[in-house]
Amino acid sequence: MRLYEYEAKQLFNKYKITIPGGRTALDPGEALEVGEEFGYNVVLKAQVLTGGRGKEGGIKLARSEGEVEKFSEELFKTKIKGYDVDKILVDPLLDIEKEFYLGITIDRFNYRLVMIASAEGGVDIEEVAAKTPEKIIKINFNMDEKYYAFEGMQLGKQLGVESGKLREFSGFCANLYRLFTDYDAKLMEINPLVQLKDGKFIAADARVSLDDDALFRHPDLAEMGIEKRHEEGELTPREIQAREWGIPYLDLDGYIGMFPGGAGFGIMGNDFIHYYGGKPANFMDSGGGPSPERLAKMLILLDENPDVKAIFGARFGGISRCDDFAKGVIMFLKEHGLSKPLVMRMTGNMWQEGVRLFEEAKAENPGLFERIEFHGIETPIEDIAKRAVELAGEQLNA
Amino acid sequence: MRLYEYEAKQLFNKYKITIPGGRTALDPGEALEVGEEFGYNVVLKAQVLTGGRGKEGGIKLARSEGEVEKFSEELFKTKIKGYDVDKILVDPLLDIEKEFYLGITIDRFNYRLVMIASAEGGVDIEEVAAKTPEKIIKINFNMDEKYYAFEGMQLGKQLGVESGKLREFSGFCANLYRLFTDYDAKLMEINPLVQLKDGKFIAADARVSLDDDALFRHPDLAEMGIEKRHEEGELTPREIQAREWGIPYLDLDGYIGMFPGGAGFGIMGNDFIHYYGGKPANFMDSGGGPSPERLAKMLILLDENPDVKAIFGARFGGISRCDDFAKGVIMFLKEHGLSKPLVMRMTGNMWQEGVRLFEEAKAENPGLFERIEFHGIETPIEDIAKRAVELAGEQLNA
Amino acid sequence: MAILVDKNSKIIVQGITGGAGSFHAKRMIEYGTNIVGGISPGKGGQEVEGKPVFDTCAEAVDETGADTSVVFLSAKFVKDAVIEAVRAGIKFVVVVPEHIPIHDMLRIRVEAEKFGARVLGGNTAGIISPGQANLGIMPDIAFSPGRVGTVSRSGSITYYIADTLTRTGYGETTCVGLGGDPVLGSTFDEILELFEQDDQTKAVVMTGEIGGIYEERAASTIEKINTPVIAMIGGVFAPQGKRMGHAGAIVEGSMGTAESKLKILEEAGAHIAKTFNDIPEILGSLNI
Amino acid sequence: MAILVDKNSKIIVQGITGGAGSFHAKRMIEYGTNIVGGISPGKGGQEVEGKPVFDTCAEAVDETGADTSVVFLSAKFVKDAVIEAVRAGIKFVVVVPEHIPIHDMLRIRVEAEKFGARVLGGNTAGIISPGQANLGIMPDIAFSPGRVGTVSRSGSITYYIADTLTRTGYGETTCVGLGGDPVLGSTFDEILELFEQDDQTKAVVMTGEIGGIYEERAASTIEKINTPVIAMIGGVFAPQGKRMGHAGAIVEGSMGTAESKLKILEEAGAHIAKTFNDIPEILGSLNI
Repeated sequence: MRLYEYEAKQLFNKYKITIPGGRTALDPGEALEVGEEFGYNVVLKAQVLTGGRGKEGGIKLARSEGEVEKFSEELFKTKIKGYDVDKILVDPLLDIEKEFYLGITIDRFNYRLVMIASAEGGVDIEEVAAKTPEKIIKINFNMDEKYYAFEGMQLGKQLGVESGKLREFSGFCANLYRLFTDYDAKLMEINPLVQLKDGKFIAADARVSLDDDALFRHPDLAEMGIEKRHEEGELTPREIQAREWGIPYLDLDGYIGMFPGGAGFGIMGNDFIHYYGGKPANFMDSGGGPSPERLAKMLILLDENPDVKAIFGARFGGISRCDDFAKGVIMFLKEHGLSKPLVMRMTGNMWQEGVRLFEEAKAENPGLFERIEFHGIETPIEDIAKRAVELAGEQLNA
Repeated sequence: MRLYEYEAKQLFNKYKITIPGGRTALDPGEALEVGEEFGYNVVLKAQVLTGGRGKEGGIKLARSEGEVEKFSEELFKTKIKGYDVDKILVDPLLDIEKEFYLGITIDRFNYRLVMIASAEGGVDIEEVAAKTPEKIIKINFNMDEKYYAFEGMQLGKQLGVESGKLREFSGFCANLYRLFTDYDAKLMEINPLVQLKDGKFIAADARVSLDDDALFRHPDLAEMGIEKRHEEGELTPREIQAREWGIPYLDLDGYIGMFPGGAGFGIMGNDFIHYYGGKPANFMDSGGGPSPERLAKMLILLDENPDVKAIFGARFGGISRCDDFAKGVIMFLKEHGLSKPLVMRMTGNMWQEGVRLFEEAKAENPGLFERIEFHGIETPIEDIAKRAVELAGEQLNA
Repeated sequence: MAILVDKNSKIIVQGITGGAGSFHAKRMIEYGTNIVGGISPGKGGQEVEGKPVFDTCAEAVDETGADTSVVFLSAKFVKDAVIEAVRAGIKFVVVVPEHIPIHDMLRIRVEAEKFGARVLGGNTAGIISPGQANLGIMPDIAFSPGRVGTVSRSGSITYYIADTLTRTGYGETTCVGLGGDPVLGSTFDEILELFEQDDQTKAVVMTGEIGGIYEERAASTIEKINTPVIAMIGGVFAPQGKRMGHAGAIVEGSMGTAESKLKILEEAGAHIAKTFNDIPEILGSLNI
Repeated sequence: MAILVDKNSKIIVQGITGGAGSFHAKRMIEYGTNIVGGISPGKGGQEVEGKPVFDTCAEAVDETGADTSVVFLSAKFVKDAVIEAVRAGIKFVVVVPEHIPIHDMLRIRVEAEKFGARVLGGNTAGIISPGQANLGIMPDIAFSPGRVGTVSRSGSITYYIADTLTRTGYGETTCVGLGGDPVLGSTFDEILELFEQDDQTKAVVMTGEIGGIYEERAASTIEKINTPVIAMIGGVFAPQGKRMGHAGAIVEGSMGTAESKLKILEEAGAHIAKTFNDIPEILGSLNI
């Protein structure tokens, strides 16, 4: 979960990581109020959950009352990579001597935490890393290792921090490291970490991503007003509906409704449709062991999408059981009804039971099943994909 | 630093280690008040900084108002291994199902923490360890290791804790371990750790010793009313004086004043005096690099002791410099004067300067030095010890 | 032969008294997997599917000689459970639950290394050595004993590939699900090395997808080993996903697209399959 | 020859800009000890006694090739300083300050072991290889190059023994002060093993005292090694001290009296000295 800059700075403040100390504004009037506090020498920063905000015009320096008003009005009208600007952070301008980059992240391959720093701060750090890798300094930590002050001093030394300021710099690193481990962070970046003319260090910017799967350990975040959230930009109405139902779903620009089991085959099944000349209308992940209700909702998303011409269904019962799958399909057929052709394959755990449920329901009401082509393990999944492309083609040409 | 039981229980309470929940009393009246709260079914426990309190009559069960009054009056008059009883802890009687022993201490040889437990609680655990070592269970921890709940469960299992109570027992161990590491403890013991008839675990007793050298990390102890203290029993007036002056000093029953440098030679020098037929009047440790003022005070302690017939002095300047040593002796001679014969040896760091200072002072006032026999590196320390025994003998026989 | 689990593995189920634990314990036992007991702290002494339940792993290891564990617990209990297992002497732990906190996985891996143990998952469908042992949630129907190994991050992909290998008569030695969580206990390269040491595994099918970091890192292992590797990567037509900020890019390199992953793997000597049906064709062309 | 330090040791002083650090740096240099620099975070670039001051150990190791350190800092800074040193590649650290928190010493020892480093102290007078290097606070006057090693918990005892060995012409290879704190970075047995490996050390004088736990543990090493060991224990006439509760007794065994320590050491083959003067007599009887 990515935090807004102002939220990240709240956490920084809690961990004694110095921040500029501005406030957020919800409209230009509030921005003017905050601006006045700092003598109208401020930076106005759009609070959006995406990087590259600066290049998109999301950060403005204002040096007069007029500029604060004008720029904040502009910002609230801007859209940054699809995100509306609902809030801006108004920070005082800093008396900058030098800018550094400081970050911590996880090295997933070596199972370590990595602290990353560069004396080239305030610029595109990836470019620095690509062109002059020697300007990037890394320190690795095992999860069971403490952070010691000397490590930050060594880092500061390599960055060219003057001797008399090494302790302070190291303290800064220590606090960031402690914050990272205490809050199950995935990423923390300060770019730039500013050294002021008076020698002090201050986090001019703040980027923090926490591990969604560990939020249960941090109930205090909610107390701080930092709520669990999703990170996408603008959603389609169907994506919003899917999220409300708790279904990972993404609209694509094709016409074959994808109803596969499992995230892995969700991605690969879409490739298959392309290989056979079709275009998927969506990504969808049923998650582990979905309930019949949830499966029914997944089918509703596809059936109600006017772009969808045919539906590709696949279920290999693992943790998800075929009987539950069959129940979900039957529930959908009974309560909603199927308006598109559906070709599907079902096998795996409890497949016999799934087949039995289908047969019972069909015996009871054959009409429900008239648009369904049903296959078991004997048919390769590629054939199902081909057939879905065929069925959709028939509809498109009809 | 050993804590009083009631202080240890304060810490336990802070760490969610269940305690009986009684209160302390400063006189029998207060004991009656607390006793009333618990229906006069209480245990009265003398708060003294020594073990084996029970055998000395420092713990009484009282089951009526009369008994609370009578026993608490008795307790306040008792002396336990030289300690006055100024305070008693009045705890409610517990509904005991089973008693365990649980402790944590440091294995100094293997550089680990050790958790120790036994199903034989409430008894002399050293006797259990000696006679039936198989009844003592130990778990080792490296300093960089976390405590995991399963460790406490394994321990509980070995102690015969029923399955349904293992989680609670493990939580108990976890809290104790966390307290131990958070507070730089040297020793924590709960004997007995009581399992109540309703299955809950409770620390009926509490023994905690913290590392004096780490108290600077725990300013909150003072806020809790737990002040730094010394642990000795009754002190002689001279020992009290020495403590006020910050000098490690112990009265012995001999007649040779011991003024050696360093704790190591302090102990061995006393042996030497014995080997040559004398008896030391004291132990004394000058500590590392004592100031002249402190050295002068050390000599005052010896000179003013009427039992001391002669003084044995030794200084091998290491971190303590001979010039400082000489200054201290001269300060003593000038400001106080020496009434006993003193034989001493001085060598080591800055010995030339020390000798020069002595010679200057002697040239100025030879009378000051008339009872001093002074030696340098050329004389073995054994000869100094022999001479001190001789000199004391002369005085004793005079 | 097989890797990691076979008919001699002595397996415990951590969380055996829970819903998923008991359901899959039954399935695993029915398959013939040598489940010797289960763990459920506080429920020691009970039985599930005729197998003894223990309070602690140490007891289970003492009394059954268990060497392998499969975990069915809520994500938040997984860290302690795995560390308990490896400290008790378990050498292979299969972590089925998903959404394990990342910091927990890092610590799990560090602890497992200390004790010389291997961890699979989290969010894995498990591992199966057909005809010998099935650990996790994989459906038996797809699998048959044979001569090709598979390793994939995804359970469903594993089923389809095994299904294909079974249908075309190759069968499988062992099918390994690495798991779908962002940080995994084992990686492609490690599993490939194990297959290399298994005489009966004549080829390995490795399936990855966009977004992960582990596929590229397998390239140097593919170059090194003799066993032929058939590689599939899902997401050729998927839009580029998000990545973990600049620091992530610096540490992990730029996030591979399906194409770049396929290129790296092909250059390392892997044979590329596009659909499952390509796999038996490639195996045939390699005379396997 | 010598153990642990000699004329080739490259030594840094941690805390060189402090009062004790600079005073003893000067003394050590005057003795001929190969001090190559000092550490004082925030004071990098300065000089003390003509030696460069660095902000970090890593720099000092890089620029001077330092392999040894002597620490003159307040007790509360010692843990970080020692861990910095060993992580920077320093292999031997002498901790002069006293009153190091016990938990810090435990962690120091664990870290030092991880990095293959040895720590002496805290509360040690240091170590001297006469004529080659003097690390710590020991007075030069007592020492002369020779053929007997010494190891003691106490600085003052070390001086007296060296004084005796010097006066009687034996001289010393290396004199080691283990330190007076309750938990020590190195123990008697470890130092005895080092002396055993030193050809020039013909005998070792080991001095302990009541109250410690390390003397008894040296017995098995004394049995094992060929170098004769002369043992002295102080406190034969001292009253029994206090011990660390029941748990302490269970872990450490009952606290040895001087007599019991002497008995154990004598049974292990040590020659017992009562006074310093006994030492040359015993050496003579051993034809050393």
